[in-house]
Amino acid sequence: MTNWAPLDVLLWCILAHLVTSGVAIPIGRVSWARWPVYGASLLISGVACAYGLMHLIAQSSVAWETVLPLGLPWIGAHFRLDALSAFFLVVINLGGVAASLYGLGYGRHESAPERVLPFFPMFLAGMNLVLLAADAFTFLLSWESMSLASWALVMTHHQEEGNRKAGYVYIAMASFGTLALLLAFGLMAGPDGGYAFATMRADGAPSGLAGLVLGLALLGTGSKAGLVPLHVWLPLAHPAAPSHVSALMSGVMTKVAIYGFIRLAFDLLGPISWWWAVPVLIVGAVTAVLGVLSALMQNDIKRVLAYSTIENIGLIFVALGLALAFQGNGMTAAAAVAVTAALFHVLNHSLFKSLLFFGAGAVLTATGERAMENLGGLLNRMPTTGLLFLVGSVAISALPPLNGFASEWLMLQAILLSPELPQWALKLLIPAVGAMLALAAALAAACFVRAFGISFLGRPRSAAASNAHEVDRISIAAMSILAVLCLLAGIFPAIIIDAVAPAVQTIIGTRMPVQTDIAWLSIVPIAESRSSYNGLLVFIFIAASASLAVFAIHWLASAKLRRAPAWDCGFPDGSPATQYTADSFAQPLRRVLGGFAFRVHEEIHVPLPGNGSPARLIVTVHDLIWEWLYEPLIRLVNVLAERLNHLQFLTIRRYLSLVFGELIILLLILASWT
Amino acid sequence: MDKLALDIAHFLAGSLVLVSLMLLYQDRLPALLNVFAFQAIILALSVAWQAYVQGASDLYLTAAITLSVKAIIIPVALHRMIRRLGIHREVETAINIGPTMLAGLGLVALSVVVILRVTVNADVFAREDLAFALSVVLLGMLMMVTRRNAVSQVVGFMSLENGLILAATGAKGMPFVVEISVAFSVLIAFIVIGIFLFRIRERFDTVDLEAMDDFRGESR
Amino acid sequence: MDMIDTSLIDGLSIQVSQMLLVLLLSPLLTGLVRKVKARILRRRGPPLLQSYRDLIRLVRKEAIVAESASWLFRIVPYIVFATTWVAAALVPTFATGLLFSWSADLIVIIALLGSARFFLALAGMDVGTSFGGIGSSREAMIATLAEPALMMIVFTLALVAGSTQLSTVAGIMLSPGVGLRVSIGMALVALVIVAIAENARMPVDNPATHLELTMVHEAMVLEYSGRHLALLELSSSLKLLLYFSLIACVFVPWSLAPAGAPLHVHLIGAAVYVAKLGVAGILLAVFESMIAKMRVFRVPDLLGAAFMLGFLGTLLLFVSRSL
Amino acid sequence: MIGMPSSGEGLILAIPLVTAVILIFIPNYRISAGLNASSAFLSLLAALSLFIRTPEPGPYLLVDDLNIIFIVLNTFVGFTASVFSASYIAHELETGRLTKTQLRFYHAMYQILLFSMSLSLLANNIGLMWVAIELATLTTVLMVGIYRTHEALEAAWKYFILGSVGISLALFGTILVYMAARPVVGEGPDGMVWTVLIEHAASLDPGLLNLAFVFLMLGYGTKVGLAPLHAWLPDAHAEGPTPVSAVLSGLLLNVALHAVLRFKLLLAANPGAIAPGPLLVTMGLVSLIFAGFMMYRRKDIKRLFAYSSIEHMGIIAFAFGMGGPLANFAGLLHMTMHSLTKSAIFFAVGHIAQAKDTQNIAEIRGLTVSHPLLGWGLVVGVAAIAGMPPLGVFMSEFLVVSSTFARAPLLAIPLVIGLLVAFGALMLKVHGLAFGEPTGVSHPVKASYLPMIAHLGLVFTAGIYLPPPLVTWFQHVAVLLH
Repeated sequence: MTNWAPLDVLLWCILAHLVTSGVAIPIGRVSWARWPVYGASLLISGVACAYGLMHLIAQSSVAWETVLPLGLPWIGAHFRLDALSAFFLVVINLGGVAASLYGLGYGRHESAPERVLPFFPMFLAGMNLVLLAADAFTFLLSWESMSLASWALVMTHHQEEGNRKAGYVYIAMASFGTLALLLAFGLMAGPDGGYAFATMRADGAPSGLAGLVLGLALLGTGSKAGLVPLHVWLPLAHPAAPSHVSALMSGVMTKVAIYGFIRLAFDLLGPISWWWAVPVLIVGAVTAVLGVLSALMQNDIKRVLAYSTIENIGLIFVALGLALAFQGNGMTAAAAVAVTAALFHVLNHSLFKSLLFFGAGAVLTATGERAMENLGGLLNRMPTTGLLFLVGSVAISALPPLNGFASEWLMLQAILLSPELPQWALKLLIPAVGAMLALAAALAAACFVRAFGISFLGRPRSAAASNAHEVDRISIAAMSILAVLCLLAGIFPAIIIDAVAPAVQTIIGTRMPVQTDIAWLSIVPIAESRSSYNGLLVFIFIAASASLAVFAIHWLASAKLRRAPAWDCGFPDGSPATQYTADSFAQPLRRVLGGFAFRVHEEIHVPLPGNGSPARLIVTVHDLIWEWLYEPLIRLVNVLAERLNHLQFLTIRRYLSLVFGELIILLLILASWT
Repeated sequence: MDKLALDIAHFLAGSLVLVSLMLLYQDRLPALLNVFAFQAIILALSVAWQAYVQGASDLYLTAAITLSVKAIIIPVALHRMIRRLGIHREVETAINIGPTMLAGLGLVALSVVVILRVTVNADVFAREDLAFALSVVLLGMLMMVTRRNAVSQVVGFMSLENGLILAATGAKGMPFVVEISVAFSVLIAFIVIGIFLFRIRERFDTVDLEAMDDFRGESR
Repeated sequence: MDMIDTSLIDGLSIQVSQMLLVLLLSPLLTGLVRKVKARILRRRGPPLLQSYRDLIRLVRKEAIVAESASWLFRIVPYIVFATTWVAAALVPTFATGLLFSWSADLIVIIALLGSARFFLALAGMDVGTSFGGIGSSREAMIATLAEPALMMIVFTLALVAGSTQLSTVAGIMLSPGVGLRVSIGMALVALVIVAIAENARMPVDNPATHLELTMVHEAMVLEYSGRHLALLELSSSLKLLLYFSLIACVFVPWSLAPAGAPLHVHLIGAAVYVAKLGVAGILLAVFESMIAKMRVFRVPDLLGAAFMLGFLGTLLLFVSRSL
Repeated sequence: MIGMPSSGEGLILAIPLVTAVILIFIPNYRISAGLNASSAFLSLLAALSLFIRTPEPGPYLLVDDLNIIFIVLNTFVGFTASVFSASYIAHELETGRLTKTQLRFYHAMYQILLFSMSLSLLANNIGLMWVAIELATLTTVLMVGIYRTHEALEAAWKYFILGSVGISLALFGTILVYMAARPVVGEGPDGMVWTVLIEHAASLDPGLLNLAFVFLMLGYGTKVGLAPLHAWLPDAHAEGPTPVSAVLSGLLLNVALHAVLRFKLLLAANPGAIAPGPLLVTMGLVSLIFAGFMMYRRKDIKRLFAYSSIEHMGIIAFAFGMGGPLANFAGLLHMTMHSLTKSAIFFAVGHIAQAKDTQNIAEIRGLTVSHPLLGWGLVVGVAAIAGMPPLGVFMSEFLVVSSTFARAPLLAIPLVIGLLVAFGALMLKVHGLAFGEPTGVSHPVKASYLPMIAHLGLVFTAGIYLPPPLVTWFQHVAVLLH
């Protein structure tokens, strides 16, 4: 074992995934099938994760490469393992481990296991392959295989109309993205077909076309990652899949897309120009704000999570945009901070988003409900799940001392370095982006107060919610692992930053200063006088003061407690329907920000005094991107299809006229040819 | 090949084009069939002349086939058919005869221009022969697309094919000419039989192709 | 070794004394504001120390918890208190040589307050009453809108000071190079607006009201009683004090004792700090008495103004820096 | 005149011809179906023998690098389709859609069709090639109309008329080629022998060649199904027996394409002639985009996939039109993959239509539930034909799109739009067909899944791994094609 190259092991892992997937086809319907399948996935992902981690922390600049006689015949299938791939391998396989573990428990409730089990390992294999691929063909092949496998998973519960629509929109957008990437690679490879990444790296983008390649790469990877306005499929597709698959899609697959963007923009495209940052920053910031704002408007808990993924992807792209801006101006140290922030957030988001989707899955199994309006009071019925979901919510809301804050703090530090940029466009743009980032973070907190508060707190709004039971131990274990990791990454950010450093080094050429040597494990991105943060101390501090307060009060004063009916200003109402709902919680923000983002229209009908009929509030929310971008496109296709469809119903004579007409045209061309 | 032989060949080929234009002009089916038979006779003459000039005896066979099938058998058959169907009065046109004639003249001009432009290096005889043949082909096709009635479309198709035979016989030493003319005769026979069959089996009120494909693929 | 040891001990003692100081001073500050407001309205008002008495009385009472409340409801007060206290302990009040000041910069302090708010908003929703929900949802809106403004303020400060570390900022503000700038003034105004909104003061929220439809902060803590309520009251006092300290530290940092300064400098610093708080408290009371509470949906305009000021401040700084 | 039974190419022609004669006299459909399949298999073996010993080109027949790919592919799909046909026809006989007499006719015609296609591919004489294609057309016309329903007859009639006109135009082109060759090669049969023509290609009259190509392109292009010459194709596919649809899409279109390619080669070898590329590219793009849009409104499942064939013929024409080693390679690969995939889809569709008693898309739902193997086979097939990896079509589309964008970005835009439109249509339909709650009748079918699985397996393998000899072969031909 020891003398095996890590790359070989990883490739064997992928093969093992594929074999598992093949085995799962015949045994898919058997009741015990989830044990071998998820067990194998768990094991394989574990091994892959370990090897990725080993390569990453070995800090070696060695990149393992190999070429297999597959794929494009005269190019072969190139595979390469460098620190960047290794980092993403860790992220993805960590998600794979957690999802497989969760699947062991959650899979029991699956009504159609034969539609999940074969595709689950295939999906994992596809994502791993993307990270290792080192030529355009292998990359796109893996990329699309990943899409195809996840599409099949989205279609698991195909009996529901909504899921079929989700699958369709998903696969169409995936295909669009792949074609965009294909064009990008086509430009990079040139007419002679230099499809190997090594060739592209050596040649760079054709002169003058680098911007076009970047735009295509942004379209291609952005459609998979969920950048606005290419995100429409994401909130449909991610919730449609079984929850552990949703976790993989949201927490992990979007990261593969980010990997794709980094690989193209930072590694293959050659020297970076500062202006590339402009579109990336704008798109990222808009994505962040619109994503979380949409999340606030949702009632389906998994859809809330999906929209929140869009927000986080926006944040990561903002960080990458900053890195482009700095790198384009040769400010490598600042670029290293930005990229570190991006990669850190990649890891963090994969952890807490998987955790949250697992939690949503647990709620779904316990109550059969995804609509928050029918939940409530679950914290009393499912205390462990509730606690873990709360940890995830705090983490994703970027609150200290959990991990979400650490990475967003780094991002803000990178933003604060922007005044040193020479370009005015960037100088003015980046503060605005920073403000949008802050807005997004605050909205995220509001969003998760709402999500957690409505689903887990208050009183049960339905019988299903009041009869909920805690989920099985395996699911809890999977969530607990992620929650602990969230906490650890939050209070020891220095370790993560140092672990990520080789990856940063490979794409930026430099890295952030070593953090683990700094006293007390603080993180100091630039210099101590500028800014520093110590998650551990903050955590200890809070824990100590809270304990002190508990101790002091319980000892020195009263510890007595009495349960009584709720006070509610003296008007307690027995019906749970009088509680604040998800919609009413969002109302203030909807009114303030929804006006221009969603053209929200509220109509209130209050009956006259004496009239006993109920008052009505009618809220219409428009998805403007869908209405202004996609609906016209759909209409256009429909109109063209309708118009052209007449050509199916012509008479033979008219068809002959078409032939005749073409003949005449060609003859005319020939006659006018000199 | 002496000059006279050439002139006769040209005269015959030119007449073919003229008769093609006459075909376009007809507004009654019986007259159309008669003109077509006339065209077939001219073609047979032309083929026979080529056979004589080129000394290619197999072309006589082609001439004979043309004469027997196109000038006699098929016109007679079609005559009987239109009488049985009672559609002998009028040719149903998609575009009026006037514009069609103009279009036909345009097509002749087009073929002349095309041939003159593309065959700068070819010998004169081939060029002129080709120009006539192309004109006949195009006029035949024009007939097919401007007539609604199946019988006149068949006539159009046969006239198109006459152009092909003209071209083939004009191309000196071309093999398979006889085979080709046989193949085409079979094709035409198929078409004629097809029209008969459809009428008998499906009881179309007319042999108007438009009425026949009211189904046209998919119900809409 | 000695040097390090003494500085460590110095830092620790300053840190501990600041923690105690803010804890002790904050009820007094609240009391002062109440008193001054009452006097302006020609009432006698409660005694200055009434806040302390209230707290002690509350702590001694038994806590009543609604039947539908979960365990979260009972631990939220401690979390809110702890995070607010930690945040308040990290803002330089009378000295910059805090031992743990480098464990958090301005952004972290803001985020710590965000944590407190997050949990408080959850607590508001826990019992399952309609008023709690109102409070939480409005709080979420106000906080959301305050955040971009705060970010712009941080940006302005970071532009001037090249740092977000409060001790560094204070140090640079003291240096003669900074001078008087319009940007800093704008940032100050913006920060004051944000502080008013964040602390649920007039005109955004009325801390004294229990009129159901207008309350925000009070609605969230409506179900609390006894020691829990005491902790929450104390936390909001601490938060007010924190914002005052923050404004004082950044905009009027005079007399802040630098690290390693002798004891008397620290004492002077403390005295001046108390004086600053007093002035600020009186100003707040006067301001609150002069204006009426605005409708909830006017608040976005106010915070929008704060954001605009912050953004303008940044822009103007760019202009002045490039000249 | 043709038979040279000792050699491989002779056998390829002789086997189906002899079998056809025998089949006419066999009343038992089981025996005749078996004979049909085994004869097709023998043809495949004969075709494979060409790899071992490539015969010298004669005056009539020719085996070269270009057509051997076509021949092997043709005999292979001809064989698998005959296996599929055996189970398909059995069902048709049971349900009474076909009578035993019709079956005898059907089997004989099947062999004649194989014969004529092989002849056209093997022909070294452009006249012979023309005759063979005409024969193939007439045969398929008869097969398309075999159900004798109103719709089937109408489709056959449409096919027949349009095909006849097309074939006439092709003949005119052929005559023109001969006339261009006559001054150089001399009078007589040599002027139609392809090997002679290509040898003297550079000195042929370029003007006549140009004119000839216009006619040949329109004539054989009609057979290829390029828009706007495509009109016969959807109906012929939809109304005939499904094995015939599979053969039409998988083979006959290729045969016509082969003819077009031969003449493209001739033009490319002549320095004075117009490059045929732009014409192919334009017609390819028009077909692609047009067919893509047409698929959205399709109600008949077989017609849907017929339009998809038009789309793919468009892509192939585009690739060959672009030229260059990459695009030509992609074109050849795409053609191969399309044949295999599309026939696999038709195998699935044939059984599906039998199982559900309808070809109406709206009445077929939830196939993956009611008929898992057929349903998933269809899904995989459609994914493949839509260009999803890891299936073979993806590789060729990858090469076409990427190489086009690097060379002529503006051309790549309509190409990509067309691909997307078509993809969207196919996926839309397959979502309805394969998923959801099954509705309507659902008969059990005694299907032979082997041909479908074999094809999809090959397509899958090719998407990941192309054997080096095949690659070398394709590359060689790609260079030949310029």
